[in-house]
Amino acid sequence: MKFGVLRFPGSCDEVDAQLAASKVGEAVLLWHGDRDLQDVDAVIVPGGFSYGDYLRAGAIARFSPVMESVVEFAGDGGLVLGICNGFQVLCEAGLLPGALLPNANRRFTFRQVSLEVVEPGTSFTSECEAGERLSIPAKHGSGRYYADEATLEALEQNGQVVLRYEPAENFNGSLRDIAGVRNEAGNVFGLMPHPEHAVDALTGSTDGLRIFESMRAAAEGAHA
Amino acid sequence: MRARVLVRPKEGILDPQGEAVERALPALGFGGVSEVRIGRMVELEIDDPSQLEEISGKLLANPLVEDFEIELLDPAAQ
Amino acid sequence: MRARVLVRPKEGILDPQGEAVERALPALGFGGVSEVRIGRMVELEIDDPSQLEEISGKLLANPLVEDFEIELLDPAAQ
Amino acid sequence: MPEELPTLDDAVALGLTAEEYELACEKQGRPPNQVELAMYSLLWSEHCAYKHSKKLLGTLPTEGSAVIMGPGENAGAVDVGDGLACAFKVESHNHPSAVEPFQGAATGVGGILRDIFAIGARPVAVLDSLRFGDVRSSERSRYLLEHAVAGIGHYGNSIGVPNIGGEVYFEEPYEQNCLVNAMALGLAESEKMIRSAAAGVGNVVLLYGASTGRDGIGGASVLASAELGEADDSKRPTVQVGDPFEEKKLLECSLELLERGLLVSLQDLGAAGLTSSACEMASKGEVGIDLDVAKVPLREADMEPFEIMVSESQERMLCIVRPEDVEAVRECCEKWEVSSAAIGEVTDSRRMRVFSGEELVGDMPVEALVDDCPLYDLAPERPTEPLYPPPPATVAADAGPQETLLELLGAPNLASRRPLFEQYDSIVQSRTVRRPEETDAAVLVLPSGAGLGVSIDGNGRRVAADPYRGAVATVLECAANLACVGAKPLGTTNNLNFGNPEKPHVAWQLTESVRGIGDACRALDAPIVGGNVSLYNEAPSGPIYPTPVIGMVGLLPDAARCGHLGFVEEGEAIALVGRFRPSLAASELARLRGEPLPDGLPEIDVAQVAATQEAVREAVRGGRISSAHDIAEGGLAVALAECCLAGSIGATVELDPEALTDGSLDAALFGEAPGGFIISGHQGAIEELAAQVGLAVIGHVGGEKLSLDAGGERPEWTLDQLRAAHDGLVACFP
Ligand SMILES: Nc1ncnc2c1ncn2[C@@H]1O[C@H](COP(=O)(O)OP(=O)(O)O)[C@@H](O)[C@H]1O
Ligand SMILES: [Mg+2]
Repeated sequence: MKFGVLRFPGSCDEVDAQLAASKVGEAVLLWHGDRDLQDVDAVIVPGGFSYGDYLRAGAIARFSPVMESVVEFAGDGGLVLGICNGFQVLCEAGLLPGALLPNANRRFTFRQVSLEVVEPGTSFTSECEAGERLSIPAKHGSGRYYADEATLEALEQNGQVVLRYEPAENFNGSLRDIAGVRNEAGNVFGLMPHPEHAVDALTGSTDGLRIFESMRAAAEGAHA
Repeated sequence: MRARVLVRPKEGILDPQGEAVERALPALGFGGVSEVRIGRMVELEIDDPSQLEEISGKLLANPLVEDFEIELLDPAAQ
Repeated sequence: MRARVLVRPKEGILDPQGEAVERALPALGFGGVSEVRIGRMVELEIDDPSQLEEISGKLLANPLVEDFEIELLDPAAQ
Repeated sequence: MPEELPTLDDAVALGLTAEEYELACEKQGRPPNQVELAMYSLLWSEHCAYKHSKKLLGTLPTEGSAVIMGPGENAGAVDVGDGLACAFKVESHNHPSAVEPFQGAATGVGGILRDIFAIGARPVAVLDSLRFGDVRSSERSRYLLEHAVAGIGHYGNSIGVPNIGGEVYFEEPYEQNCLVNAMALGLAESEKMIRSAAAGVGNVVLLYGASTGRDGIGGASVLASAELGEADDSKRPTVQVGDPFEEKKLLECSLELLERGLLVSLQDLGAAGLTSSACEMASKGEVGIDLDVAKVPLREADMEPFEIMVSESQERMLCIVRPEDVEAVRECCEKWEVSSAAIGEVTDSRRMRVFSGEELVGDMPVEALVDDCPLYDLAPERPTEPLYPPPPATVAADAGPQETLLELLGAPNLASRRPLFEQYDSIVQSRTVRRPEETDAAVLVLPSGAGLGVSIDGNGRRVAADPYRGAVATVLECAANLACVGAKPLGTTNNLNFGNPEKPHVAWQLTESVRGIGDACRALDAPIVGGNVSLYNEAPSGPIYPTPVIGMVGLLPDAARCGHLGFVEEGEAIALVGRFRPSLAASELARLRGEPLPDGLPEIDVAQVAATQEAVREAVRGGRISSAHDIAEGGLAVALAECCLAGSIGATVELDPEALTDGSLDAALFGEAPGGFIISGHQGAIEELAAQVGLAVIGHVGGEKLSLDAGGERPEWTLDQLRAAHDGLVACFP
């Protein structure tokens, strides 16, 4: 299993994501200016502040050459995980529905949050149980998930709402407490909290590892 | 040519920044202010203003959540 | 009355956002854009527009690094 | 070059004294021109020349077995094993933050990070130390707090360096002069670190990073030639705006250049911009440098040579490159989307020559600029009158312990810092073993599995009461914090925030404090490897509290063993460790009661405190105890409450005030002194520890309440009550 982690100018958590992914497989960094995805089995669009988050989080990064390849890769059914800024980039790129707006509390906020696994059957949560709670840190300034009512309804109907904040922990004001969504095809998933920062008991919880393990299971299933 | 693009949150979308300003005003002694909405303003020099629509829709604003308005600025008026 | 306050980085003050957008544009296929400056736009309903000057200087803009401009909006034109 | 030479008046307006101006004329053999005067005035400023502190700094201990780089470079560094060095330094950005707190604090973080990667270390952490006026009564202080914290968060979060700790205090003497100090740490392979001395005649001087604008040229604008007169004042902004995105690229680019061995030497541009960086590099390398300001990439077209030389535009670096490597350096810069320009050359002239194209616009001996600034002796005098008025009283002197503990926990100086640190990313880079409020010192895990402990501390009120002992206590508190996570000090950095040193009583505070820092660092074998000095923090009402801020770095063999400050397990014993002799003198409670500062603090037995710290450190490292917390502001009762809150578990404690003090219950519960720790663990382990260090078992962990039995009083508090009180700062961040 080979993960590719994108690196934009201004990415911050790309090495963390690489470290986390390398616990379940091989992980390489993919430079924003290169179109070659190096035959990876899954792409991670990491957190941080690509292009300083100037204008809007993710707005500039989505135009980078590597993103053209990622859009193609996703179109062919490749697994794509967007974390935090990566989630924002995927929304801006149209790979995921909705948008991430500035936090309702108007501040960058770092907090360990508890997430409900709404959809355990996905390629990103197959190692979780329905209703299970994952303890994972969140840290962002623009994490308020927004989509119009019709889209939200459709997301719920199609099982695209994968993770929700415990209602009391939804500090960013996301609609319907949405913390993570997938696309209709199920191969692209974005979430605001940082599973790559929850893969080692020494530095926090290990609940985030389940996301990466699920991806490995999905990728290996696809190969088999 | 100098141009200005005004980007504002779409109606119905919560604007916490605007709300905070609205809440802060009475304490500073300013009453009678309401419906505060905060958006972005981009000003630029552009050779071909016909590109502005595309630049705005693709980059400067996210049409899902924002509306934009283009103003061409008369250099004389500046 | 509806009013708009445009807030922009003072001349000479670094505008990292504007610079980042300017550098990004050519790669998106938009050439010929320069002097990009990014600011804020505040729109509001105000009973007494004569207060706007003070509100802008105190709350909406940071006069050390930003200039502001007030526009009163004719409701008919909206 | 404008024909008209600047005058003595211009020199004075730039901050030089008449004597200094004469000396500059003498060094030049003629009156300096515009560019030269601008450069002399900056390099001979307090900030660059340490005119009033250099002699004192020379008394600090700077040598030790772990020291790899001492003071004199952009940052100091200590050996942390396995061929790795930890670089660290603290720096102030007080004045810019008082003017514009968001940008001032943000660029403060940006500046200290550049110092770290300027020696080739990857920044791995930021800490911050803040002082404001009383946020309860001062709206301006609330504004400064809110925006400075936002600025620190903005820069660190965006660039991806975790903020792992800090401290903030609120006292009236900082009302007009807030303090914003930032500390950064970096890691480097010891062998790959780089110095700033220019070398190699004929080598190229290359500037890379952001373009140069009129940022921060403030004072020097008196030199503007007539064409750009008063009407254009608005064109001369003094506020520097930080761009963390630019710095992130600069950082990655710099580290790649070093990794590939393309640089001879490297220096960041900080205060006094190109002037200071180029002259320092030339001075350290004992060479000359020719610069051409026409080659400097500008943000604004019409800048004059002197403006380019003094601009403090952020996010720029200067390096020396062998001619054959220039191409490769520029390619690397392009890859990182960082602009670069060859702007000069290393010469053997030992002169700093500034050209504007063909024209020579400044020509000065490097030695005169860097080494010949006059140094001044301080004239310290112990004040005979109190320097600071007592703070307003907010707690009645006869309030009982029940109420007093809640008042203390909610006081701005003691309340939970959660509303601040929640605005900081403390975990990026995946090294953070303990998050804020989990331990007294921050802990990062190293590749070897060892832990790096870091603490930053200062207590201006206690230093004001007794500059020598207060400074000793500050250093000891840093070491105590390290002991609580099992870390042994390796090295220290310091930031001396004081008032006007030309005033005898400030000179006395400064002299005594530096003596205290030196003695304590010697006793702990934690030498000073770097620091910063910020003087003239004065308002018409007087100086700030003398505020030496100490940052200390230590090592623990196994990061997994760093423990917690919070109580852990129901039924475990609680012990008070150390010969703890608390007193209310200059304590937080005395402050809340509006008491004047005492003239002096009780004597400190440094050896005794150090021995206690060692015992605690060994117990933590050995995994023999469950929790450790040092007793600091607010005393024993506050420390116990913090242990309960951090562990979300109660405690029952019995105390004999007579054993600690002359019998005063208030002093026993809320008095302060170095050398006391609260630990918890299995009864057996605690008893074993008692054989090595003085300790008294005072209670046990458990339940939902903190219950005390002391001197006939039996106050108790539910955890919810304690928590509600502890949230006292939340209101400052609406
Ligand atoms: N209080 C101090 N204690 C020890 N060293 C200090 C102190 N203040 C400054 N220094 C040292 O003096 C040198 C110059 O400091 P500074 O002007 O802050 O450098 P920079 O411009 O790189 O930030 C540095 O090596 C610094 O560590
Ligand atoms: Mg430096």
